[in-house]
Amino acid sequence: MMLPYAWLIAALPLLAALAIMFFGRRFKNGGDFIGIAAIAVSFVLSLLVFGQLAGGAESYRFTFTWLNLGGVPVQNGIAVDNLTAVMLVVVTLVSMLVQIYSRGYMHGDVRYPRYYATLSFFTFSMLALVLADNFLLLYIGWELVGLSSYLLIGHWFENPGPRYASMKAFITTRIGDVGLFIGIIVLFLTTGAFGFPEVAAGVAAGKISGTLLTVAAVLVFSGAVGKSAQFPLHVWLPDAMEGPTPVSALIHAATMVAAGVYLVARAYGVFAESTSALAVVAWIGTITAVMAALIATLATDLKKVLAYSTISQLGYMMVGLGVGGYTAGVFHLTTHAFFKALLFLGSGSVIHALHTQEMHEMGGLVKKMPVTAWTFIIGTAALAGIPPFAGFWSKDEILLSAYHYNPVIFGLTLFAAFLTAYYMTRAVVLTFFGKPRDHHKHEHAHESPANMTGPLVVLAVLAVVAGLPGSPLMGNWFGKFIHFGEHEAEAVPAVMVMAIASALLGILVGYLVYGTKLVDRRKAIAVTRPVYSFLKHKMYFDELYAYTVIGGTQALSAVAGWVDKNIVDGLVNAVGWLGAQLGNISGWFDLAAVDGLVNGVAAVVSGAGRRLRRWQTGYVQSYALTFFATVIIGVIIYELIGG
Amino acid sequence: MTAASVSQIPLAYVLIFGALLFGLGLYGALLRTNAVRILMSIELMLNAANINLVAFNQYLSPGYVNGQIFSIFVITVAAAEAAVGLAIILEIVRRRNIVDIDKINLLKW
Amino acid sequence: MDYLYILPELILVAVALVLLVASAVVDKGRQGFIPAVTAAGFLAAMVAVYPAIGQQSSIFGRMVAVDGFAQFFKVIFLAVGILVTLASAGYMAKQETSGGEYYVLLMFAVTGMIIMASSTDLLAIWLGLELVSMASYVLAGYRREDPKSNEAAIKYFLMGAIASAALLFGLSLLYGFTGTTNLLDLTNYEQKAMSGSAVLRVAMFFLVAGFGFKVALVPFHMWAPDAYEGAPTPVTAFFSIGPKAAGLAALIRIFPIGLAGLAGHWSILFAILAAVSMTVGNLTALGQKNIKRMMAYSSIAQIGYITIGLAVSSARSIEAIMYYVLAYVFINAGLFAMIILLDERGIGQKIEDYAGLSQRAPMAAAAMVVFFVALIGIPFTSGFFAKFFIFTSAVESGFMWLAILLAVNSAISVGYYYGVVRAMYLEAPKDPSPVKVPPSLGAVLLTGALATLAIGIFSEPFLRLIGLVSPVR
Amino acid sequence: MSLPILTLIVFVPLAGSLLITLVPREQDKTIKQIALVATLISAAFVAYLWTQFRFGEPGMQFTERASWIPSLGVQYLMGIDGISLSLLILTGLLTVLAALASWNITHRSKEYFALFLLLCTGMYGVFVALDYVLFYVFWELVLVPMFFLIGIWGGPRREYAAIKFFIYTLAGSVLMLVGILAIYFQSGLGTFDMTVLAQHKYPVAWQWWIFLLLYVGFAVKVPVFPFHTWLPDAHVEAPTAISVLLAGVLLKMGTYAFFRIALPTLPDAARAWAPIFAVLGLINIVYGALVAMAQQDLKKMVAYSSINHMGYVMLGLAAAMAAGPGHAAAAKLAITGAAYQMFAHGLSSGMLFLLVGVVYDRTHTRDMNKLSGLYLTFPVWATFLAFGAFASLGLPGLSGFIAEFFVLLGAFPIFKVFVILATSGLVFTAAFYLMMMRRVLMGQKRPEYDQMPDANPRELTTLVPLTIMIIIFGVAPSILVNMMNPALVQLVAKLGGM
Repeated sequence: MMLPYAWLIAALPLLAALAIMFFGRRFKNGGDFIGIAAIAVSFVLSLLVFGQLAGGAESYRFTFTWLNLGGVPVQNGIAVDNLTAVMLVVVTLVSMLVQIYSRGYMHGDVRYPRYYATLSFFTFSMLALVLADNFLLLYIGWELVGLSSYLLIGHWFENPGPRYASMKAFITTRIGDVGLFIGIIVLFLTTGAFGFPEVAAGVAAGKISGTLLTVAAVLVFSGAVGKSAQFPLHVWLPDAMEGPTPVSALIHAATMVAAGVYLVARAYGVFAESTSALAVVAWIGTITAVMAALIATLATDLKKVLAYSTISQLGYMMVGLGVGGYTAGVFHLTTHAFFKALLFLGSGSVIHALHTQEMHEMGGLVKKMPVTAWTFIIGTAALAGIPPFAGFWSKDEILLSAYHYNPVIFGLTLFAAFLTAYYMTRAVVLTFFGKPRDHHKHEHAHESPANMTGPLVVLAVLAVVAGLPGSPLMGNWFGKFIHFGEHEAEAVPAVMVMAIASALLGILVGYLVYGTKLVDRRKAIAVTRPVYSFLKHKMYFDELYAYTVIGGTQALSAVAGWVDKNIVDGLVNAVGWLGAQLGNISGWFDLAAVDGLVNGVAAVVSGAGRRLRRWQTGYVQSYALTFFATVIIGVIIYELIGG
Repeated sequence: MTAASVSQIPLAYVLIFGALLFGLGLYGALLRTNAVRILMSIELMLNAANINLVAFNQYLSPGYVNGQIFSIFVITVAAAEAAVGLAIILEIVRRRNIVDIDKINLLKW
Repeated sequence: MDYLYILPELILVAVALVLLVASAVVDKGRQGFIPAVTAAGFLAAMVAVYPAIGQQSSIFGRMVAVDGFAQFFKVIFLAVGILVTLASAGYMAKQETSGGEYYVLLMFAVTGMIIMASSTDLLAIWLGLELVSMASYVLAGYRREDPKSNEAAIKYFLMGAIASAALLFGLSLLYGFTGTTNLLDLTNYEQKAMSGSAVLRVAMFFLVAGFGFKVALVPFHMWAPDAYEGAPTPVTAFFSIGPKAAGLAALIRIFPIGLAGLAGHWSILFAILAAVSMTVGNLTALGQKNIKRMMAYSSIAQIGYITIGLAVSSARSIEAIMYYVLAYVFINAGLFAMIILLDERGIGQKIEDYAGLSQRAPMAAAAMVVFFVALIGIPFTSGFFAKFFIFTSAVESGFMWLAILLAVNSAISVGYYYGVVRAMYLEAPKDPSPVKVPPSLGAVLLTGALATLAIGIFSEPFLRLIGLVSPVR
Repeated sequence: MSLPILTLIVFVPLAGSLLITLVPREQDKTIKQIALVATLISAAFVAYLWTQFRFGEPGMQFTERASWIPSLGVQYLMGIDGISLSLLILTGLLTVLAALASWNITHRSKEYFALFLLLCTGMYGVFVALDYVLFYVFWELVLVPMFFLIGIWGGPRREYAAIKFFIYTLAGSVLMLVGILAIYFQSGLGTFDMTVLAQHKYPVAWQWWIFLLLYVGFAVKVPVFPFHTWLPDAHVEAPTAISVLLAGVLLKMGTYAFFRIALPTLPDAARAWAPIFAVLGLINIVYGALVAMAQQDLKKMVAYSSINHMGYVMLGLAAAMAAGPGHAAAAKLAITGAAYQMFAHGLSSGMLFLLVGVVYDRTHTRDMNKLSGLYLTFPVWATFLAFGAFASLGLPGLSGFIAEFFVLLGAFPIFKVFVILATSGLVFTAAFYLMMMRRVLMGQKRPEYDQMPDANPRELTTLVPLTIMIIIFGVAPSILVNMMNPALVQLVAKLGGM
């Protein structure tokens, strides 16, 4: 029985991370092998776990009372079910490949050990997130992956790009997290538990329902929006490409960004009870898918193209979940993980060779680096959704569910599919075919070393076959393995046809525009100028946020700072000044340094003090006068009042 | 003489006289600037008190004499006081050749 | 055997007379022994208090009381005498008009104080007061060559004479109305009748004024700053504790006991005087540059705090006053030892002269901080508990406004005490040479500091003692 | 208790202080060793206390009772429950670290350490005193050494900061004293025993006023907006070790007083005041974070982050105060969070101030514009700073998160709107810390700091324990929660939640 040891899968990378952090420098090659070894073991374990569950083993759960707040117990623990198992395999596999790949890509980096430590730490956090059986632990892992992502994006923190990108990523996602945070709170307070099954049970039992449930679900979803870079919190992901490319492949394509989708899948019990919540998910997904795809069509930075395509694909997954295609969404998550990782690593290989990310400086690399090129093309085919590649099957299922759900969404997703094929073709053509545009760079280009191409090949294979489990060819095995009670959407041949058609059409257009001289691009741009610049500027999201949210906050903080210095503290100063004027004091009670309250009182008081001192004239008779005046007047007053 | 023979003068008169005397002394003490004169004025005030004491004693408890005794003490003290006072004034006159009290105000505020 | 009970007074007078002769016959160079003898005299007198302990009687035709209250203050006064003597020795030795008279006068003054505290007859109290006063006048002018000293003397004298005249006038009226000057008789006098009469209220006003002058309550305080500043520093030290304590003792005997019937009338008076005194005292102290003058105002404020106790005049408040006096004596003695030190070393009386003292005389500076902390009323010092008890009694008897005012004033007082502390600790010395503390002054400082802490932390035994001897039950 | 352990804990530092006064000022080393040993002994006693503590008992333990001023019913009464113990542990740890952090004090070190130990006595005393007068005595005792420590060894504007701190807190505590006496006389029990006075029932309207008095007294220490302006100045000017104690322990005195005095004694008034309480807590959270964002001075930023963090304590308390029977469970969560935050903030802020001190010792600046690329200049230090920052911004898995999570969780059903607004604080906090790291740690390194050494062993010994504890208490909160739980449950019950 393997399942009780599932925790090892997460524990090993953590140990590796610590080991590298403390002892990494001791080793010649920064202790990268520690990380790789650990993750390899984890991968094997994951396979075993997967195997057992696939063999029909009962899903496993281990919980313990983490806290007991005066009769309010807080459970914590881990669980391994089918969904988890799949995620475990995906995460460990991609992570392992990326780590191997990084040996070549990051070779000779200044902070090589730091890189590997953080990478392992990320893997740990991600696995913890996946293994969590409750929202609390999930949230913890959730934030920790955020941390590692922050650290890795900022790996080259000397340069301004990474510095800002890392911060942007963390804060943007945290905004979403706050929503998740409140969502979790609401769910806990209503259902009285953090555990997924308990919460789901509570929801099913109607402990929370109606608007509140929708609100809670949407709040949870907002967390996913942040992490999975869904509209409107998608802005951080493209910038995140400032990080090392393997990181982009692992975190910002295959695993972490998919955490959002995973979260929705995990909490599906909550969403399923609220159609409106699902609608929100579906629509956000749709908007994201189309928007990102559109922007991707004009991005010139190879990684940015892939980034936007990632956003768009994540949108797809959300659509899948939103429209009730639970299996479809998760399935697309899986396949996407492989071929998008492949694409990123491929792009990394290119960048490694050319030291540029601008596609306009590339071209004609197919001969120079064949492995990279062909694997990349396979990835493209998978992404574009060409049968029988992995992407086709998953995307097809999503389209199918969308078709059953709502024509508009179906249409839009179809359009997104077309765009996807289009911009990927564009990318491939610009990068690998045609004439090299930058000869100098082209000269020095060379195929990457084996430890980089190896992973590419592996992933390429997966990009081909990973779709089969979910295909009719294997009788939708995946659907049987992972499902949420939803009825098997009956296949509609038309949908499949339309999907393939749109993909091919996209490729065709892409080829015509970029592969041939048929279209004069300048004219095209001139014609579509407004649209063009709109897309070129990524739909002005950054500008918008810069002026509203960020600017607003900074202004607010500036105001607050000013207020604190000049009003809250200064108020008393003002009193002091006033007092000073009244008592026209000039330096008595010389606590010159002291302002604030002290100064205020001081001024008033010493003003009075000075006046009083005048009373002490130094003429003894005036003293005597005071003496008797007091007595006599005192007596008179007293008698008048009638003491 | 006996209490009866004195009792022609009502107590009130005596008291008023005492009060006047006190006021007179006070007047001098407050308005004269010459230290010695002030000293004398103060003596007046003390004597006003003496008058009261004696008179009261006479009218309230003729049998006892503690009023008179009190006044004798007062007179003695007054003498001593005058001596001390004059000594101090003398010292100042010697050092600074001033008797005007309102010229003496190094110490103020 | 009455004379046994006034043995302390007799001893003091005897020693004083001997010293008087001695200082006349022994030539100036050889009078170093006089302070020692004086201190010994005080000590002997203190021992001589012993036979009276636990006695409860009234002697000399019920003019003098033999009771715990008297003994309590006798001991305090004699302690004051010793402390002042120790503090004076070095300073007076430096004066051109040195010689025994100083100590003789000191002893007479203390004798007077004792009489004030132990008499139960207004006449005797007044005599004691005069004795203290006349000694004080001379002491104030002791530095003949110094015009300031002269001025202090003359001002103190004139004001004092006028005040005592007023007091006397008040006494005469009181006597006239009640037919007695004996407090014990007054206590038994038909109290209802008392509060009726206007004359009596007038008399009461004069009494309050007269004693208010002695303890320097605003507005009868005006002599104090000048006298304090002008007088030789050890004398100032004496003024700031001796006569005040005596005055308070007399006040306690006269008002809460003797004139209990008039409580309704004088209570409010004292409340007002207390409020005015602490406020004016603190505010005026803020601007002072000369530390002696500052301390004059400080002590005016302190008396203000104490007077709250008189206004309240409950059993607890009277005990609070006695505790306060006990604490205050040691605090101020220590504080003035410091002031004397700097004056004696020719460093000065200005607050700026205290700059960097924490480096020049660390222990002394630390002790001074303790005294200031005590005067502000911060815990672990007798000062805190003294204020605390006053405060408590005020709150208890519903004088909330006085309590709050007391608190506010304590906060204000931080202002000027801080000035000195700041100079000592936060400013660099003009001349970094260390200041040597002569043993006699060191002794006073140490006693003061230790007493300030001990009386504070272990306040219970003292409170119990005070509870035993307090005249108000 | 055979061994008067609390007394020992409190007065060992005092003894050390006296001992130091006997050592000639030249023997700098000896003085420092004495100080360190004294703090260590107290800390050791605290540790022993921890082992002996009977968990699961709500009442006071290790009580020491001796009559002090019977005529007023003042006693020398000490005792601890879970809440006090947690703070004692914190104090024990931080005093030792602070002693170490003071090692580079050379100017008038004798006075410094004497005062430092005196301060320790005061701080310990506040957390163990169960008699109002004793409590007040220690409360005030803290004031004087603090004044000098800031005023003499502080930065350029030390004097201003010192007297400002002094006056603010003195004014506050005087009001507190009035309140205490009012309680004393109102109850008419003739005792200052906190626990006894807490049993008595007081008229509600009257409570309202007294609560106000106490509130001001405590709020100044916490500090709650708008009484907070002394804090940034005090922090910025104070020497490192003192900032550590100021943020780590002194601020807790204020919140502790709410736990120990205001809430149990005046529950009805607490209920009435809760909303205002909550608003001010909220202001602390959001406003504190925003102001922190506006700072250029590293230390000032950390200081304002303290204000932000203490806001969570106040919010949690407010929730517990308002809860009532309806929300008992929530109240427990909230108040646990509040108590936990006191501890967690002690760790994180202490760490951050230590770190700021380390870099200031080297670069002699705290201006974030003058610092950059410190990841490269001081890699080890920078790693710790990053850790501290994330701990402070409430990264899950670290102690701060537990506290903030439970505060917000518990407060949510009671003050929905406030909590939602407060969550914006989470973002702002993250924002200003990340901005700080972006400016200070990232970027090109500056040549002028190139030759400067990284954190030395002594400094590391001050940082590592905090790091470990932050992680431990982030992963296994039950250690602390089980300790505080009974007392807190009892308190919630007192507040009307069953």
